[in-house]
Amino acid sequence: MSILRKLSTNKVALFGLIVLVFLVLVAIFGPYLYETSPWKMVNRPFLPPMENTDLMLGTDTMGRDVLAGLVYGARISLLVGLISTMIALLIGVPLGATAGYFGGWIDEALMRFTEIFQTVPSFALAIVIVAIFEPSVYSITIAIALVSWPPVARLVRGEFLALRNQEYVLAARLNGQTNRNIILREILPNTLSPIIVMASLMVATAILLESALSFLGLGDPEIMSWGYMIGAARTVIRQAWWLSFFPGVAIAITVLALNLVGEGLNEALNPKLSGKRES
Amino acid sequence: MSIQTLFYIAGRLIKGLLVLFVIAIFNFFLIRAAPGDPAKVMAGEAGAADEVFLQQLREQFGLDQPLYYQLWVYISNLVQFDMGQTYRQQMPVFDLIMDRLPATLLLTGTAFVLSLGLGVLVGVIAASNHRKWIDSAISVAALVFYATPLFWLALMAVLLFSVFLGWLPAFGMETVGANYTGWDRVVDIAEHLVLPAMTLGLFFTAVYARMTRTSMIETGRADFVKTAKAKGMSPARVTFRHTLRNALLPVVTLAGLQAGQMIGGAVLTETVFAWPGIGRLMFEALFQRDYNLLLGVFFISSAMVVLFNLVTDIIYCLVDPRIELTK
Amino acid sequence: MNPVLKVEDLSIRLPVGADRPYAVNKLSYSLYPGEILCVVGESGSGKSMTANAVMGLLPKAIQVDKGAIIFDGKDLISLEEKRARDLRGNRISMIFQEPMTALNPLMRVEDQIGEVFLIHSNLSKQQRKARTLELLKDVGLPDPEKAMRVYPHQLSGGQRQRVMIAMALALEPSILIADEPTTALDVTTQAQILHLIKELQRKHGTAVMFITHDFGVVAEIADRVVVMQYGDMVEIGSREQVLNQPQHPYTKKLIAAVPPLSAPDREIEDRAGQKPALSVKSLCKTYVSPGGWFKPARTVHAAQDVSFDLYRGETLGLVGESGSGKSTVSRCIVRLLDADSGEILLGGSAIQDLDHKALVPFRKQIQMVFQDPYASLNPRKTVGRIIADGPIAQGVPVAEAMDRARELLKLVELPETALERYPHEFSGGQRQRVGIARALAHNPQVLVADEAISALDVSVQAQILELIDTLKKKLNLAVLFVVHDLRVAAQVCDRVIVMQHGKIVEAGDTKAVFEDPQHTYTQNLIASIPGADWRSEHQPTAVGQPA
Amino acid sequence: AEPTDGGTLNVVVQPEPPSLMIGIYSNAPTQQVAGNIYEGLLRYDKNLEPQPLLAKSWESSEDGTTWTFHLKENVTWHDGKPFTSADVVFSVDKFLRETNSRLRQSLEYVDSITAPDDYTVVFQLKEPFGPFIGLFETGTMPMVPKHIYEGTDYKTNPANHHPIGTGPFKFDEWQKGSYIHAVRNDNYHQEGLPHLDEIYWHVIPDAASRSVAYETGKIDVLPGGSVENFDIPRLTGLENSCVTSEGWEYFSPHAWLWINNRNYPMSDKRFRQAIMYAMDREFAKNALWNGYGKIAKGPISSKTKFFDEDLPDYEYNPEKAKELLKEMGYDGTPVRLMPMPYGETWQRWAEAIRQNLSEVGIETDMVATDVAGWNQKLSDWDYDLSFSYLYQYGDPALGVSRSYISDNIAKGSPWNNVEGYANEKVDQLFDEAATAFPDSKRAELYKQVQQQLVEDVPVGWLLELEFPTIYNCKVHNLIDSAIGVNDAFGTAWIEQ
Ligand SMILES: Nc1ncnc2c1ncn2[C@@H]1O[C@H](COP(=O)(O)OP(=O)(O)OP(=O)(O)O)[C@@H](O)[C@H]1O
Ligand SMILES: Nc1ncnc2c1ncn2[C@@H]1O[C@H](COP(=O)(O)OP(=O)(O)OP(=O)(O)O)[C@@H](O)[C@H]1O
Ligand SMILES: [Mg+2]
Ligand SMILES: [Mg+2]
Ligand code: NI
Repeated sequence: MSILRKLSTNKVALFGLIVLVFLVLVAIFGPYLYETSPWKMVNRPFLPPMENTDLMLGTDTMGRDVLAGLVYGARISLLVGLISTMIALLIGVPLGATAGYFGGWIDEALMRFTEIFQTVPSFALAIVIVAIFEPSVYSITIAIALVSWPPVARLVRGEFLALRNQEYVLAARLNGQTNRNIILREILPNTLSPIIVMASLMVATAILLESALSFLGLGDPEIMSWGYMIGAARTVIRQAWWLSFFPGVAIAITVLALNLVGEGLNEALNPKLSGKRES
Repeated sequence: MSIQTLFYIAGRLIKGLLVLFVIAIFNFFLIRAAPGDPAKVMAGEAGAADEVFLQQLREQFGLDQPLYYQLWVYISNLVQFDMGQTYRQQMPVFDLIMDRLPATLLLTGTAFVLSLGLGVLVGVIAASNHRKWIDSAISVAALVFYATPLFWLALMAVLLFSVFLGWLPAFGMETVGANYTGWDRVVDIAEHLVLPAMTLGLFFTAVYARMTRTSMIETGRADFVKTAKAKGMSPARVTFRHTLRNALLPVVTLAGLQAGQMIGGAVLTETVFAWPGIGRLMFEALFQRDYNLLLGVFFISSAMVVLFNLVTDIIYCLVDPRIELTK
Repeated sequence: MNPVLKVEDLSIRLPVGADRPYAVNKLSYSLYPGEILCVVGESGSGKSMTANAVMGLLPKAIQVDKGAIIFDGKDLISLEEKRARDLRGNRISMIFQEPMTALNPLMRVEDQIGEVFLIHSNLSKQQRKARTLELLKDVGLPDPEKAMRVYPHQLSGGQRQRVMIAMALALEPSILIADEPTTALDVTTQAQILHLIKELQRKHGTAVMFITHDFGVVAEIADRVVVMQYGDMVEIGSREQVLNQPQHPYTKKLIAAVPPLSAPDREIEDRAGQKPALSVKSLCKTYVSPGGWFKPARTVHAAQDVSFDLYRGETLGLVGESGSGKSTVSRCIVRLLDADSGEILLGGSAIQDLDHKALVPFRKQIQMVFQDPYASLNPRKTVGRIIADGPIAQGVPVAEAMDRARELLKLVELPETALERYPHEFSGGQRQRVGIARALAHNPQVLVADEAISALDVSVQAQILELIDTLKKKLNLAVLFVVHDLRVAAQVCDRVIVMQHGKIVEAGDTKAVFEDPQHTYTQNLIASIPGADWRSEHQPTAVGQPA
Repeated sequence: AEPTDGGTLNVVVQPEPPSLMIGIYSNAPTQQVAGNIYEGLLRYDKNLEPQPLLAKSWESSEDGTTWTFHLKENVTWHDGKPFTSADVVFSVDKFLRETNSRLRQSLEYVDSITAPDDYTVVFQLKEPFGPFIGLFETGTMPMVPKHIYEGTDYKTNPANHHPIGTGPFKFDEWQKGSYIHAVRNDNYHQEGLPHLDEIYWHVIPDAASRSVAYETGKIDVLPGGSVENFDIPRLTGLENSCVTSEGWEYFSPHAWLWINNRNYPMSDKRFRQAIMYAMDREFAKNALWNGYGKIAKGPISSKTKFFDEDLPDYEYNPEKAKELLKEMGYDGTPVRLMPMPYGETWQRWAEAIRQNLSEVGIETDMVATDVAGWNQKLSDWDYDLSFSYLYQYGDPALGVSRSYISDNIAKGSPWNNVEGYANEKVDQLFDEAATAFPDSKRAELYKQVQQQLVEDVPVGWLLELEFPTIYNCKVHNLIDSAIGVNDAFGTAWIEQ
């Protein structure tokens, strides 16, 4: 598609895309290829990286393989990021679309509702939700989704407000199309590019949020994630820098890649920024 | 300021209060959904407890009453601006929060001003060197800081500046026991402020830098900038007199939204740097199930958000003559 | 006389990937003191690019390939930036097309004008203020003292353009470049601004390079004319020469496309006894923008007691200045807006109170063609779907609807292959054809066209007008034609309605209204049309009759 | 070296105490600070032998039912009022009976408390109570001023914010969230004490920050448990850094795994034994506790009286565990494992044991909770396996029996017989042992209890914990009693 082509001309975005694809592959296939369980104590604790060729990235406080943690953690970080973003979209898009399309008191009511969620400090809310429903992938994902949908709703509402009086939408109304059809077929496809851009950045933010929650000890204890690794390693950061360093870098790279792709998409999808006609 | 503006502000405040009210009720139920209660936590800490002790505590906290009654008590007190007593510290929630709020405001305020100033500056530099190496360098740096977990950065900063270099204190807000007064105290607090404000601010610096850059580039394409150039102005003058002011408008909006959120977002920084602010207070209150305190912190920080949003709107209105504070 | 400005063999290269290698190719002409040189040509022909080159404001990506621009004995292209800056705004100044965006929204008028003095002179603050006031008086702003203190958004478009002119003339430049300064304005305002420019130019002996695509404007103010096409200068000469004896085929084509300002004779059918396809009675629509606390709500009476009948086979023009309520009326009629009161009878049935569902069957009978060929087609849909979706929504089977779409494409003279393509692959004129095809998909009886040609280049305009006319005859349509360009109205409408402030001030057969306007507003409107004398029907047309 | 006077001591307190009124709040951080302000009648040396404090001497009747205490005569409260026997009677009989649930249970054995004169107090017991003389430590039985509390609502008395005690240090200021400050009590009743001028307890919520604080010299004392175990070797390796595991003798924290005896498969003794064999406690001790502590053999800590040396060992033996599981026909039902939400070490420990159990075929689901949730789940018996550690308070009758006797099976507290173990024989033995007299008779009974419990494995004993206290070597005499940093720093001094 033309978006992909445009993306591929943007070297930086292409780099981000390649990194991202690599990470996704690791997340999907890593655990099958790298069978050491990240929980298994395979060697002495605090084995520095590069010392043992089987354990390139060393071992943690309990002699578990750091590389295994990274490989298994990729899955959960990406999954939490993706799913929470998806949930946020599922809440934010319909809400914003309804508000923006119908306007009037519906808009007013929905926006007040959104405002409530925006007024509560989001990170604090996430912490409380996770703590209250006890840390698990589900509660973490939902908490992240719950605090990240309002911007989506606002964005979509804004787009709908702008587009609902576009002439092609008016034409659809004149054609006697139902509101549902107009929302879904006429307007929504045209709001996709900013939504996609936003979503790509939201995944990045969600990964950061997950790691921050884990850092505070609010991670899912059942599952290896990068955030958990840093959280667990922070107390030994002085003895074993590599324990928090590698997952930290992994997060930073993932978030970076997502950002690069997001920005690339933004440039490819937003003609205002595509910079061709600039004066 | 016209009477309309005053009415507008009053209207906004009332709306904000309504929102806060709903938030308070929402939070009330949210927090009660958590397992355990403050009595259990205290009993747990005591290392020994029996039902009598728990019952005593619950009675003391009013937790033996039915939930709807507790809500009623809470709300009717709240309406009179009374947030109740903390269970642990046994002092008025409001006093405790006011004790801690200045620290948070100092931290977030400094970080905010720092990041806004620095971010805008860097963004302007990047935009005026659009597509040159310095632009790329700034963009990459901003992206990296944007992508790096805050807490990780904080840990690294402590490691470097406090432990290895020994330049800056690693925790707390002032040197305890030194009893500095006047200027010395200011310097002391400033020293303590550097690291937390820096870590908290770096992320937002990156945000503002990116935003300013985009906005500057976009505004740079506006017609009035062309007009300004056609007047024969120097590029620097065009940038500062015309482009920047207009480009700052979206940054101001974002900044206003984030200024409020920063308070809640300071939890991590306050934890790592032992900064005695309300973020930490909230975090502790949560684990101690100190309902009143937790609700109070939420209420106050939400109120801050409402307030900051209003202030942003007012600033926006002052900066942009097109906006009228009505509706 | 020595030229103040000499453009010599100027070529400006476009970046790779642009639609053509050169924005401007081997351009040479001179500008003499005290003359108005009009540069005309269709969109994209390189008019603005030339102006930008003179101002030294070319975008970074675009380079002057070769050639020179001589001013005051110096080549502006090789002049170092600092020296060039001294000239800009001082000796050479410029006015832009969009008065709405060309002023800094955050600065007071006074400061924006004062800035020019600040940069190029060492006047004191008081002196700057005094000079600014003088300038504002010169450009005829009402209450100049107050105008100094206001922000651009508090001024109307015409007033802003006056501010721009004041700013450009502040230091009595030798050259004023005006890049389509009146395109965005109403005819009456345009007339005033043109008059103002001409007057000031005479007073100060400024040389003006006036860029426009409107031959009416050329006829109104030009001394000499440069015609551009695809970056080439195809013709240069005095106004009379170019307008009346154009040499180059492109110029001929352009001029031919300009409709003459006189209504052709039409048979006036007697409609008595015929049932109108659409009948509007006492339509009222008031916009109330909600006020704040104690702030009075702003009310705009966009339609007041509007009544008219529209019969099949006729074109009814709805004219009037911007904001007069034309769009409001047309939208109320198609029920995109709900009127406050009044009756809308479509084929005899009252539709003004029907709800969304009940309206569906009536939608077929009345359709609309929109103004913006870019915004009126959903960019994510194929042309086929765009045309067919309406009937599909009304219950027509998909295959049948697509067949019909194919037919319609033929009808609007587009290739059948267009069916599978997306809107962005078409030019503005072609898109407008798609828009028409979509409107016709339901076999409507009434077609409402709101500024359906305003966004198009003149030559394309002519084609679309012709198409609408043909279709009208072929399908026996009733057409409500909303337009602000009186030349167009004169050509295509059987009857016209003139609106002002939401009211109908005059209505009647086109010819009658144009030749003998009754209402002062109509008179004023007609008098403001630029180049009114040129190509009125009394003059011999050297170029043949347009459609 | 000779003690020198003066100086400021900077100590970490973690978490920030809820209050300093030790009579009402008997948790560790409260005592750590308030132990310097309030005092009990006695203190205990590292062998748990009673030492005079507010009481200068004491004696008991032959049958061990009448205890007479003679108070010091020069003691004043921080507000200047004299401390007398009336204060003691008020504190124990009125105040603590109402507010201190742990003491309340022991006071069941006390028939009456009387004050024949201003400086004599007599405790009349209903029957001999073995651990009675171990009850007089500050945290268990602090003296509170009668003149301030009598007739008031103890919980809301404003004096709770400004504690008045008899201790070597006076409360000065509490900057909530930052520090608590106490200053020297110039009228202290022990001649020449205290040496220090003032003490700051710093509140630093993050463990890593606490170690940095110590490292940078801002903190002199890191009480046991205030930094993560992984940091201990590094911190003790610093120049001028001293470490001691003393000062926990009275508490003797005993870590174990609650095993919910009510549910299958934990209801099967063989399953519980299998767990004991499956756990590599040696590894955990070394990897997680830096080798500090001692593998627990049974219910009674080896540091306290009545420990039975001859108990059999449950050594790490996965094969044996598997055999036992096979024998009982374990069907692989997964069990829930609840870590203790008290820091990284416990989390890691849970992960390690989870791995151990999975290696013998027991699959576990990790349950994440915070402190409140953990308390709730334990006290509602809503768990399968859960970590915990309990204090022994110097005597099995105070700190051990509570977790095993069937009388103590009651929902609502995480500190009683949470596992639901009920064995009449054990009940009877504990009961007898508490009131038997003299100690040799008690020792015999406790030996039998230990044998029985180790056979039944009602809970999975893990480790006799040691929480090393790390401190700057310039501080001397920091710990000189069995409650370590929880006692007053009256004799501590700083080398100038
Ligand atoms: N920034 C730019 N980058 C690339 N190409 C450009 C840029 N600006 C203009 N062009 C191209 O240069 C050519 C001339 O443009 P110019 O703006 O001079 O046209 P114009 O005659 O002023 O048209 P209009 O009447 O629409 O203003 C066009 O082909 C246009 O696409
Ligand atoms: N949604 C609206 N809310 C408030 N006022 C409106 C709205 N739409 C139009 N108006 C006002 O109603 C008046 C008539 O507007 P309308 O769009 O009908 O004019 P028009 O004749 O079509 O003008 P143009 O030639 O610029 O298209 C104007 O003053 C306009 O500002
Ligand atoms: Mg142009
Ligand atoms: Mg209109
Ligand atoms: Ni005149």
